Amino acid sequence: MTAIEQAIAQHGLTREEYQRIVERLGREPTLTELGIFSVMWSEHCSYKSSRVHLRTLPTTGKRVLQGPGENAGAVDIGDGLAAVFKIESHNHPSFIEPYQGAATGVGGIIRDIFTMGARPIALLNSLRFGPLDDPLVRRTFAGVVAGIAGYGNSIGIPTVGGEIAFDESYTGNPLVNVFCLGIARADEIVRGVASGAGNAVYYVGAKTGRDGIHGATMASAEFDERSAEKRPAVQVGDPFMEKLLLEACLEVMKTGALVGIQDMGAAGLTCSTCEMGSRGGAGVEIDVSLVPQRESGMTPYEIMLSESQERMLLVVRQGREAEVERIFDKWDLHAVRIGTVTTDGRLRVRDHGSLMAEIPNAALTDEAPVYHRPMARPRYLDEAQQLSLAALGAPAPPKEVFLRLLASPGVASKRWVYRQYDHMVRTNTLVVPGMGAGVVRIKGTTRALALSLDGNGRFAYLDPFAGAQLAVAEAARNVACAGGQPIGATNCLNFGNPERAEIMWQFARAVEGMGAACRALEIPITGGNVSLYNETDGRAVLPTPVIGVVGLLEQAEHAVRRAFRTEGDAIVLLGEARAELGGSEYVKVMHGLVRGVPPVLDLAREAALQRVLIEGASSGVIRSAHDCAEGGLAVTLAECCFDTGLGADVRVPALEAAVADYADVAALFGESASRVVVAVSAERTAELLALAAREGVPAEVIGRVGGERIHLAVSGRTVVDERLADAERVWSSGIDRYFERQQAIA
Amino acid sequence: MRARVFVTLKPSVFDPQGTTVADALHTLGYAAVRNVRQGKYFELDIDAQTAEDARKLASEAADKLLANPVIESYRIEVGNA
Amino acid sequence: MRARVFVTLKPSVFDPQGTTVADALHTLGYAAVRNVRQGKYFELDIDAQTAEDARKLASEAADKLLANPVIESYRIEVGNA
Amino acid sequence: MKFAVVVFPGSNCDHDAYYAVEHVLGQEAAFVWHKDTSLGGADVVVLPGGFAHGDYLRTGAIARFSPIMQAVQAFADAGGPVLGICNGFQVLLEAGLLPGAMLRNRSVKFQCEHVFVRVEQTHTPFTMACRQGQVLRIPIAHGEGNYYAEPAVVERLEQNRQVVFRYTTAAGEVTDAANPNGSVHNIAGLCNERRNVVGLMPHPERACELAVGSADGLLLFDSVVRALTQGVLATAR
Ligand SMILES: Nc1ncnc2c1ncn2[C@@H]1O[C@H](COP(=O)(O)OP(=O)(O)O)[C@@H](O)[C@H]1O
Ligand SMILES: [Mg+2]
Repeated sequence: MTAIEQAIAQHGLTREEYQRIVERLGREPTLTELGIFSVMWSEHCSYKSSRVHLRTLPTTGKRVLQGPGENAGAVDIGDGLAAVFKIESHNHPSFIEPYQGAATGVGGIIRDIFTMGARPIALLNSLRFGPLDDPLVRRTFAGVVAGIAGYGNSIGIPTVGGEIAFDESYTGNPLVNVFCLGIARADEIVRGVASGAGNAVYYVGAKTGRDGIHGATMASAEFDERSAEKRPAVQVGDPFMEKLLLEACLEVMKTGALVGIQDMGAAGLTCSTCEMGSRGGAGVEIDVSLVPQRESGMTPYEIMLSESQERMLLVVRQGREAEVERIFDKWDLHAVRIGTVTTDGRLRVRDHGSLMAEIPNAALTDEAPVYHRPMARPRYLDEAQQLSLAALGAPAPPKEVFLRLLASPGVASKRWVYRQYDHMVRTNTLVVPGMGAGVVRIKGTTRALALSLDGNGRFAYLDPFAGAQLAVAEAARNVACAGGQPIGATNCLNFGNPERAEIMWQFARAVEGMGAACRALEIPITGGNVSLYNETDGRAVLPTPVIGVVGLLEQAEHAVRRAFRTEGDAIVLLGEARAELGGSEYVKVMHGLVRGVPPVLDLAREAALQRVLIEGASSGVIRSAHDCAEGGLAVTLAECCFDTGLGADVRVPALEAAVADYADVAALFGESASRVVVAVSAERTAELLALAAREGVPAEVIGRVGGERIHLAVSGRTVVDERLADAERVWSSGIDRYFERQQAIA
Repeated sequence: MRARVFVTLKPSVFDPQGTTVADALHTLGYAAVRNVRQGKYFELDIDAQTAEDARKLASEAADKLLANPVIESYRIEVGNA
Repeated sequence: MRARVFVTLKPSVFDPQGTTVADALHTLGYAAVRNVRQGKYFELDIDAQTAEDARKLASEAADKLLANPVIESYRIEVGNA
Repeated sequence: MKFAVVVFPGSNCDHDAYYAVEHVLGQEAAFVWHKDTSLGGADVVVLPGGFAHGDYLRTGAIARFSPIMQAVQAFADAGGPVLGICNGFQVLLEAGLLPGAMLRNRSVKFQCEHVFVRVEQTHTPFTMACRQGQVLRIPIAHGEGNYYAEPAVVERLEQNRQVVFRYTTAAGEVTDAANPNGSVHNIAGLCNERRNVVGLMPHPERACELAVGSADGLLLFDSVVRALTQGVLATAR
């Protein structure tokens, strides 16, 4: 390999991409320029494999104030306010260093939100790990949770919800997706633009170090010699600095002195300068020697590519500089002018005046490569979709299955996790973790927002299109259970290596499914994140599309929780089951398999169900609501009983299964979609049934709330009859039991 | 035997705690403090015959538990408790 | 000059972190570890002419800020950075 | 009645305290920046929860040097009512306005959950609206709330009846299981000898409305309003 070829390879670029750079510049790039192109044209920043697919998503709607393309999306929530939200992945950093990886992920998503002029008010996260009996997984798990807690708690943003699942495929590649939502005045949303020639470009926040400069982007012989000491350092989060930045930036934004602002996340200074310039149709010129530096001897290349955390880039209106500096000073932050907005649409980087890079912004952003990567239906599918119940042998007794499922970490109580998260700070949290979708009220209004993240890697593995649809439906259903009208969504797409046609097929099908579901349910997608290359030793994680849905409650006091509240209430099942065990928790926990086809989803029925839930919440007829997901109806009923300790006596609707032995299993533990368990007072039961009938949603009284036992019968036969306290103990300790002796060290 | 384990962030890794302590010291008037790094310190009382054994055990403990090799390094001193 | 400040909980004070570390080490099979105490460790780079000056400054910093006398005590070592 | 809510860099329950006072209690609240030197004529001072200076060295260790703390000290010396909540309590300990110190929770983890505390003393400005022995349901949210003082100090606190709140069961029993963090004598909150400075780890400002789970915390704020209007306390303006 020639030196040039080597440099190209080390920067993760292809020869064709390099050729495009040369053509676009009309010359060979300098080393700094090569570094800049390599990060902006990386998968992470350019979305080069995913972009053609993401374009097909529905992103508009009457409430959408900001769709994809900015630091976060925004929807109108009335009262002149906007909900600003986004999800972000930090999978790879969290595997390398769980605590800091997860913490800096939280830091990044919070910056994306306050950058838009919104005060962050809620965090959620979606996590995937290998099985907890592996001590290394436990360490990763404990570290990630502590990292999320450490960062979010310290800043004072409540973590109000999330989801966690476990599967062997995540052992060497955990998924850490973090979501943040903030509130802004709709007419005061700030964008990441640079415009107005002569306006000052400011840098504020932590000093720049050699953090996170990717090894693959270290180029040239000269670089290699010194590379040992320059090994990319793991980023360490500084939540205190971020808290100061948050308060100071929001204060600065109120002055109107800002033209635009963007955080320096992935690709740091490079990404923020060229993206802001590109959005504003302007150029940006900076001198890296003015950038505050933590380490000595940093090159322009390193400064441009550093991913040090807690840094922001601002464009300040001419003449307002002193005002802005004063506010940052108050917070002990020192805003430094590092450059100027120009008219020529170029990113110009100087070092003590001498020109190190000059690139048209568009070449780095809009004109970055876009690929239509080859796709092929995976060969594993035909076999994996076959679930032969007969081959599984006779099922275990329902009671045993019931307890095994309650104890399985995927189903078990997540209290061990969310107890570490401050979920009450800001005194807005109406529905706390463990009680359904997180619900936060919006002070100064009557409203509240319900938030849920959902995804099911098993379903997506068995059918990516259906899996993504089911994820959208579940997230929206959870929000509707709480009484929220879904008004917007964000998504995080976690997949393997897109250069493999089978992975690309999974990805494309998942995006299609997600788009179709969002269109049918009328939920626009306002942004998201794509995380590819989630593989270890050539084995990809389960394809995992995660959806975050934001729902609006007009009246905060109508928020519905999942727990039964009143002895004697009728238990009503909304929706209908089929004998569907494909991809279920049952098949995984009891047989160690991910097989079959995911449950069928009828989007029109799903929409009707959600209308019933939302209306039932606002009219007060629904006292509690909980959707049937992992573990099916039996687990759902148990979860409704926990917390308040009210038991239930239920006649579970019987089903017919292809293998007669499995009829009870399917009825109790099958995961048919679009089903919700609600409680309703005796007096208002008819009203609820009438409401359901009007929407064409099957509804049936299946039992009563009360007693100290959970008693389930099918066709008059008792199949489960447990003391609630015993069942709850099993469920409560499902995760704790792995940590009783071994504790993480902070 | 007593093993003392000092765990510090590697020099290239950002140390927000040390930075904050340094800022506080400057505010208190200690301008002569140029830089502060904060680390962890462990005292392990070990049943061991020789200092060598104690050191070996302590360094295993550091590798496995006390230090995170991705961002931290450690140093061990052994003596009598 | 570099001053190294070790801050430890006083012997009479229960140390939850040290206890947790000891438990974890026992779980990992290190029965020979009898007791663990966890403390803090600071490296202060100080502009000072003499080791004495550096020590004096460090101990002022420790008294005022680095250690809480209600629960902690400290020890200082001074050397060249 | 005017409440000053002191804002340290890293305070994050400042807005919650403000909201509780201004919007739930219906009294006047004002933020006071830690670099200020005046409390602006406040009748009550609240040091809110959060992570002042990131809690990087020790909770409250750096905050106690903030300029405003001299004013808080003077206000307390003059008998003015001061309430330290969570991190604010930790600052009061570090500043020596209250005795003792905080250790890491014995779980070595941050814990956020509702707990029960029993009101041990109604003879303070922040508990006079409570019943002696009343059990309040209030959330905690801290990683370092394991209160410690030397045995002789604890003895003296008990004798002087300075232990204001203790972690108990819902029924008001002092048990180890009801102690969320390992605090000595299940201490959740205490006052100074003069009884005008109160600190506690639980967050009463998070328990001022049933909508967010409990309104028991409002009693503390009601108390101080009553104390001031009844002239039980000298105001310290
Ligand atoms: N899965 C997705 N669905 C919809 N939009 C997406 C998705 N992934 C990324 N986007 C959008 O693409 C844009 C580019 O993302 P960006 O914010 O640059 O990513 P990052 O924050 O990871 O650097 C954003 O507006 C983002 O919302
Ligand atoms: Mg971004």
